Amino acid sequence: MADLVEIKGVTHAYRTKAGPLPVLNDLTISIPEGEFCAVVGPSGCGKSTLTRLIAGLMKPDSGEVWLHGERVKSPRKTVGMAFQNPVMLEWRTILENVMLPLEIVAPSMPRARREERARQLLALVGLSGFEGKRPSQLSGGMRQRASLCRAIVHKPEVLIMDEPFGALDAFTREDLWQLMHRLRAEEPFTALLITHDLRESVYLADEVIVLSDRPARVQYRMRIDTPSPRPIEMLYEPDSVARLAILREQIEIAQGRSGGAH
Amino acid sequence: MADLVEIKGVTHAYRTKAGPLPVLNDLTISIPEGEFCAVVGPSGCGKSTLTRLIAGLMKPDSGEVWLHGERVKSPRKTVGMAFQNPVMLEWRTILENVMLPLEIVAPSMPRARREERARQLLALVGLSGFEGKRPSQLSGGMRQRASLCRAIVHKPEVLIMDEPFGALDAFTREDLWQLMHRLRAEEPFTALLITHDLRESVYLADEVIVLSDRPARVQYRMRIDTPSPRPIEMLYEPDSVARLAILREQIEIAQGRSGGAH
Amino acid sequence: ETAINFALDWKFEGPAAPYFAAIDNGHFAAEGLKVEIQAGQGSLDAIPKVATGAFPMGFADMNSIAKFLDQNPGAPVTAVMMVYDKPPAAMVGRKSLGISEIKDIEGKVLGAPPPDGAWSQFPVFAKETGLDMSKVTVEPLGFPTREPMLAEGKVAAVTGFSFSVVLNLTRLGVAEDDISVFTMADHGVDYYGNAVIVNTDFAKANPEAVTGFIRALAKGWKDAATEPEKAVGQMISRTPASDVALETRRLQMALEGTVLTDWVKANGMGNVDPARYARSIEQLKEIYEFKNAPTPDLYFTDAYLPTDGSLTFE
Amino acid sequence: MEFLRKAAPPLIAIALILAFWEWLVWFKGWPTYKMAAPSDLWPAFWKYRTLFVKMGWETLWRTVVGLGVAVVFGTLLGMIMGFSRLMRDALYPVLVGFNAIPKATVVPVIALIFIGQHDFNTILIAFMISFFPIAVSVSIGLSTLEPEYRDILRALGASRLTIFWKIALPKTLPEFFGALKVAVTLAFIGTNLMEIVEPHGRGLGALFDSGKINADYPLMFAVLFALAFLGIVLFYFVVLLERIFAGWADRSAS
Amino acid sequence: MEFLRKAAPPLIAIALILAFWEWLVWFKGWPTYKMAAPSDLWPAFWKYRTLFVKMGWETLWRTVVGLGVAVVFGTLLGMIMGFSRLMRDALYPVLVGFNAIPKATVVPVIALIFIGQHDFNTILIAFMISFFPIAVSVSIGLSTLEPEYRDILRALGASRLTIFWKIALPKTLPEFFGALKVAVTLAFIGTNLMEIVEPHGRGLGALFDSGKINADYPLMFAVLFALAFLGIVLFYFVVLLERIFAGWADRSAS
Ligand SMILES: Nc1ncnc2c1ncn2[C@@H]1O[C@H](COP(=O)(O)OP(=O)(O)OP(=O)(O)O)[C@@H](O)[C@H]1O
Ligand SMILES: Nc1ncnc2c1ncn2[C@@H]1O[C@H](COP(=O)(O)OP(=O)(O)OP(=O)(O)O)[C@@H](O)[C@H]1O
Ligand SMILES: [Mg+2]
Ligand SMILES: [Mg+2]
Repeated sequence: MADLVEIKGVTHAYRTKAGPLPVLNDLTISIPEGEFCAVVGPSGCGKSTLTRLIAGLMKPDSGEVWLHGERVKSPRKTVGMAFQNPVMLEWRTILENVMLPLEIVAPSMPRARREERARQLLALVGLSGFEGKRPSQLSGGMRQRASLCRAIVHKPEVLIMDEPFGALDAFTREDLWQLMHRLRAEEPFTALLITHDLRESVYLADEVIVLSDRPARVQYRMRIDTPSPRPIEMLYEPDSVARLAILREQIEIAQGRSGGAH
Repeated sequence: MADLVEIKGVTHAYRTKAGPLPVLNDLTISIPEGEFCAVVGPSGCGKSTLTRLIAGLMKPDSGEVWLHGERVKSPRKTVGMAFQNPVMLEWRTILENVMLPLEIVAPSMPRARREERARQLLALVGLSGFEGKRPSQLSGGMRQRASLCRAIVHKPEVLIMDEPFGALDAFTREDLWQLMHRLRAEEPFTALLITHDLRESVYLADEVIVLSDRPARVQYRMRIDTPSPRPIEMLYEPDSVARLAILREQIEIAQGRSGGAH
Repeated sequence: ETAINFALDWKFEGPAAPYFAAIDNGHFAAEGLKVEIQAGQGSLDAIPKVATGAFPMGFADMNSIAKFLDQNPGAPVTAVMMVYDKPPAAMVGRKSLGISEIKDIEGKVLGAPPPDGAWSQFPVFAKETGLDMSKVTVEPLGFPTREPMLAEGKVAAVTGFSFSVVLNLTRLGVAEDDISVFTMADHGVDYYGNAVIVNTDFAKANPEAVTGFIRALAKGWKDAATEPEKAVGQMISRTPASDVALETRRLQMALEGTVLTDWVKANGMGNVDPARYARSIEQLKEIYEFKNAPTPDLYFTDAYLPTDGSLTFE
Repeated sequence: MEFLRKAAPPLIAIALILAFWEWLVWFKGWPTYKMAAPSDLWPAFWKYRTLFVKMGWETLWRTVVGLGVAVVFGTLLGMIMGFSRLMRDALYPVLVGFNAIPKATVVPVIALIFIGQHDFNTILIAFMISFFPIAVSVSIGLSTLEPEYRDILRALGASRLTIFWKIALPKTLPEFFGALKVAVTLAFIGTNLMEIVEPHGRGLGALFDSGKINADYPLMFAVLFALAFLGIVLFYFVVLLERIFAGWADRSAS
Repeated sequence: MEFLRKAAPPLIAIALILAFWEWLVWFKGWPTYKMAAPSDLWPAFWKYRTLFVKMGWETLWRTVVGLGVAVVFGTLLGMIMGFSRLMRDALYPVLVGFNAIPKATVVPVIALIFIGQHDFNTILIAFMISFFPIAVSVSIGLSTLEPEYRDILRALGASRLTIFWKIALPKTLPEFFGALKVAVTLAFIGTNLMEIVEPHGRGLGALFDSGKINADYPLMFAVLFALAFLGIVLFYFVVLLERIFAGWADRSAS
């Protein structure tokens, strides 16, 4: 059987005033069902573009994106997205924000059941008691947690996250990493995570993919077979430290610098 | 001789509608000339308050702040500040932004000399060629570098930094860490750095201070004697990994959680 | 029953009382007319309203009709009943400011609102009275400031309708015997004043209605002449914040100086004196450059005037 | 108590201004036809109190209806300009020009075209004078909508209409209310303009006019006061609506 | 080329509107005294071209002077309200009320108080009608100044005045220009209001009036066009100033 997400030889360029800007170059990635894939790469290499292609928000110039055995041509209900900016709708309460995808995807579901589902997820991420609050009354970390709930409330087949923890402080970030593992245990999903933080990728992913600078190709893959959930101490183990050092080196190559100290 | 920065038994509370909110509780810290001190602590414990007290932007309820043997009662020209938000003046070019403190502190200095000084600093942080650009044309990391230049352009005796790297991605952050060491080598300064990132504190500071939760007291101190400049690989050495584990535990105690995994 | 929307030249002031007298005393109803009166904003305001056909009838200045028909040849509008036989256009000065004679304005300041009807006739007035306009300083000013400026002595005289200016001046505390009025009609200006106008298409279709309207309105004027206070009272019920005494005075001044002239007493109201009418068109040429040759017959017609003697005053 | 604390500064300011005005008129010895003092106004208010209520209501309802039309039309126009850059480029200068034509000159033209339809004319002017800020703010609100907001729903396959209702419209509400605060005053001014320039005997403008005809200067000033008062009421009514429907945008509270 | 691409949409839009208007007048068979068609206007423009230039200039300079006064006064008032919360609470409702008084009613009063001083009166009305948005925007700009911005300079011991000049003032420029775009149109309307309601024979308003007196309807419509044109010119002049002095705030470029 084919993998859940398949990106086959995707090439894409933006049409800008200064001429076409090639962003993705014959990119091939596939993620089996239930796996967690992290993508790292230099800033501006095309990572966000990749997420938009998978979500069907854009069409690639050439190559194909397949989701669950179907070719992606337009947005589909089976995807959940979370961005670096949690993009909460400020005029809705947290609960209403989390319920939003259900209103689109399952308009016939009774409101009580939608609410139940949203409350249950909010409890899972430790936001019980904040359901009725407005996003502006929550801290950045809390908003991001709510945004993750919104991304998975409609049980998407794939969860796409574009630097969801980028703007958070180190402690909150680690909290949310642990939350990701707990969520995977509660309701398994397939995930693609874009990140700048190598520790994040090592702690969370089953496979880490390093992209080259623009136009992005796959430059390096690393499998991490430690089963989920993982203890946060894992990051301080020699094994992880070694992995981090390798990824660092790969990133520096991707960024076009010589490896090693400078 | 007394230390350059001396905070002696400082206690402070904010007057809020709901009554006084004690923030600092009999805090005593001193930083010898030329030393780099990092302060970590739970969110909202009073770290930013501390920086405002040292800068003379606020007066403590009780206790004293001394700078270079003089009691601080109002803002003084010998302090440089950098915030999490680089707070660039968008209507000025990068060069003009960096020159701003000189306009206040040394109004009689000829413009040519101010410019020379600013250019020289910008070159040091790798921003040559960007002097005439507007802040909005630069990336977050570049803006933060310029903000650091602005904080030290008037050769302050003390550099106070409140989470200056908080909003940056991991790679840029590490770049700037290395830059800090280079700056110290070029023009030595005394520094107080507020941070949420333990690795940052270990890599940069000669002394790391962990504050307790609000009202903040000093809960733990750690000296790090590795001489500056330090290679970034230092962070992956077992010594640093051990230090990080200790600091982690202290922070968790400060946050009121039990130490260890959860 | 024919409905007639009537476009007045001005607001509901004393001289408008006869319309309301005619309504409330049943004169229009007797002619089978249902009349509604609309306020206007100047002597020429009603002309386009009637020409477009939105109002079948209205009240406007003769000179303005001539100009309008010259600019818009063939527009379906004409005057059918002269009311202001002796237009109230005047120069009003103050004796205490040295204006006892017309000539006294030479060397002094004359205040004139540019869109004022009286001011537009001034060149003819000056010519007929031999004024040397090069010696008169003209100060353009706005209507609301005209009388206050004269009251404060900032100008020595102003142009305007005699009854408005005099009444406003006395309101501002100027003694009535200090005011000198020089009505242009008394000094060689032959212009006619405001007349009832009709949309000619409407008039052709409803000639009896027009005649009936004229007859009823004349009755209204007669009622107003005999019982001015009652007529004003009937008008005031439509503009609650008005002052009965003031408006009655205004109506009386209009009656005495403008409507019930000797010629009207002799010949009845509504018609024009052909010789004077011809002269007035000649005078108009002096202040207005006609695009086409003037056609006085198109500006006024007596075809709709009732011939049953209802226009005569005894 | 809380309310008192909030209401005190403006009330004191108004009292001070009135006192200064009274003093100025007294000091300069101005007659009422030049400038009436506040103390001259009470008799006028009292004498015409029923008229003030009646005329005030006339002015009010036409203003509100005109504003309502402006809201609908302005929002539609704003949507067109907000969603299409071409339409924005094309229509913006036209609207600026239209807006720059003093409505005092348009009033007679309108009155001529729709003769005798006073309610309609008045409402039309109130509408014409007030739709511009609404259209501009809605178009800016929509055109500056961050793509991420749209993408949340787009990624789920939502239709354009759904996106408009669930995201674009509520997101634009704060800008919309900002413009509405300007528009309500403009509509009010428009109503009065019609009432004064093209008198039809209704509304506070007509009361002002009759004060003018009768040289009743205290009445004229009293009407100006009534207008200011009504203007304040209308404005703060919109502020109230804003609190209710776009209160979430008020950061000062959180 | 670039310019052409930018100018095309509004020009085409204007052409379409004119064409529709011409068609409408033709189709309805309206006489010029009801509604003049665009084609009727050229003769009027040509015949009175010197008057248009002269009167246009009269209107223009009074508008600009009035706006200048509004800028100075509005900025000062905005500073007072921006720096003091008490003053803001006290003055805001007063200003709202003042702003809601239709200026058409204020014109005669002003003309009475400053009798005969036409330039002064006209400028005063242009000023009174346009200072409000400037004061409000400056006060909002100043009161929402982030404390960090102030602290950069405060930490160096800079004086309040220095902070105002180096930080608060430039930071408020974008809001200021936003308001100026509204104010310039208002000032223009104010000038014309004075010229029309209180005629003193100067400016485009007077030309409109003389068209009215002489039943020259094409001239009246031509003046409306000239007003719209001048309004557009003034508006885009402010846009130009904004580009120059607050261009840094335009994110769309970067
Ligand atoms: N709509 C667009 N039109 C033109 N160029 C674009 C567009 N969106 C992105 N780009 C450019 O394409 C390149 C890749 O953009 P993308 O956002 O995918 O990068 P990224 O890897 O997500 O970067 P980052 O790490 O900074 O988020 C960048 O150089 C960007 O400037
Ligand atoms: N001006 C103020 N008035 C009242 N309370 C304040 C004020 N400034 C800060 N506080 C409160 O004082 C406490 C300490 O604030 P401070 O900003 O010093 O914390 P911090 O340690 O810098 O937090 P963070 O890590 O989130 O930046 C917080 O609870 C905050 O809500
Ligand atoms: Mg990205
Ligand atoms: Mg802080």
